[in-house]
Amino acid sequence: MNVRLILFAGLRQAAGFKSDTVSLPESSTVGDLLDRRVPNLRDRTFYVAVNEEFAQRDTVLHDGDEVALLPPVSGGIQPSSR
Amino acid sequence: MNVRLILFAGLRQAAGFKSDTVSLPESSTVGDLLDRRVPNLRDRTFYVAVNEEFAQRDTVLHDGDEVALLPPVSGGIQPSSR
Amino acid sequence: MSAKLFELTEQPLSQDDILRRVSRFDCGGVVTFAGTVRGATATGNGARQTDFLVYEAYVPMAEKMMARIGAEIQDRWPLVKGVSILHRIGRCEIEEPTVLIAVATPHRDDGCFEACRYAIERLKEIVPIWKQENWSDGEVWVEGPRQPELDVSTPNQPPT
Amino acid sequence: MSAKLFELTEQPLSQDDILRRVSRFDCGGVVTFAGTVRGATATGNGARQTDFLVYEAYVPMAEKMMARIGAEIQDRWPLVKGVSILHRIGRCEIEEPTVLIAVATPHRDDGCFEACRYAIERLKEIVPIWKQENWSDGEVWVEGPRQPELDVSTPNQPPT
Repeated sequence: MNVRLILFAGLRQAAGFKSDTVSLPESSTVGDLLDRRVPNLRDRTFYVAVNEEFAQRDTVLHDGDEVALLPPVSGGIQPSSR
Repeated sequence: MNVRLILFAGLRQAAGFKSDTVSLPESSTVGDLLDRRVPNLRDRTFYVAVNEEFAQRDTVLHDGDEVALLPPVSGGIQPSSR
Repeated sequence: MSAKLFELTEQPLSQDDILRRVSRFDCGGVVTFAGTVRGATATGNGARQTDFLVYEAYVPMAEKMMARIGAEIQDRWPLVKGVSILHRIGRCEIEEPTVLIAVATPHRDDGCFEACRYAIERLKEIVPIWKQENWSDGEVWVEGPRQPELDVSTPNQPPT
Repeated sequence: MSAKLFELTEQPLSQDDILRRVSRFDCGGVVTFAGTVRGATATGNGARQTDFLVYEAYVPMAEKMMARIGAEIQDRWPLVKGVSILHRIGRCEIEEPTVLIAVATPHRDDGCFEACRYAIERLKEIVPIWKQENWSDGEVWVEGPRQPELDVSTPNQPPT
């Protein structure tokens, strides 16, 4: 099966690509995808959305899913202290 | 001495006039002014400002003072319940 | 910016205008309260329709008292960098803003929400502005709740 | 009014526009929060100057999450009649608003202040938008505080 992987902001910068289509065995999980395609992000904190909903490492993927890698959110306003 | 009396909103309507110059004996108070010029407002709740500062019945007046009769404030927004 | 921070006006109020009045290089959060004219008010027996409002003010004292609220806010929330209060006088139509209060702080936790709320409460206590409600069949000057410490009524005044 | 209530946009944000989006015949109070670009930030060793910000978003998910915040507000403050959240993407200059949140209620005590505050806190937790700070000598993508329940990092992840 194929899933669409997209990355944002600092993760995009660190991974060196913005999006990719990744072929995976049936019943692969988010964790399987991360280990296969972005092992270099292992030390970073980030979240994953599958089809625009937050997911976990053990979420099972399906053909055609859109998987987004999301750095911790920094929208809204500037933090109250640094 | 002379003081300038001005009325607002419902008090203006109840008294039937907007402003007046009132002659008073020296050392007259806000209460003296009210008793002399607007005895018909005796049953109403209101505030008094002398020269744009809140005053009391026993505030002593001076020549040239501006005395404003102020209904309870209803600016801002509508009350939270009726 | 030379615009006044505390102002009564017959012109329509603009939230973009008040934001410009309080915006500062070192502020990241601005809370604005808008009081708007409700067209319908739920009452005990159904809704009452308002046609429009008319506001009257003792203008110089009202602007002075609004500036006093700004000073009170600076005392209570010292991180506040900017306060502006604008209030309409004259006729106001349904859904129009009649009062705008904006408070700017460096960060959102520096008191902008609390100070803005404080300002609208104080405005209804000490700023001499009055509202006339106009319905299809008449009008009335609305009087707010009595502030006992300001009341100069005679001893004949019925207790409230 | 057909304008969207939850929107990412490259256009400048207007507080008058968001007020129109949430204004209703039966509402008398609207609280608007504006997050604006600070030009200077106090740090441990003096002020740091920001030149400008660039915002990037996962647009469809961000609009969906903003609508979810609106639904959460309706659950928590049932008297709230209108919620709108607008956020900039692209380049934002100093003092420009980057986010606007407006909440309308019939009266000012019906939760408009509390719900507006809730919305900005939630926005910083679940809405996928990121800020790049640009100074005279470089730029960096800012990452917010880690939400442990969302983190999918491997067990190698250092504790935070």
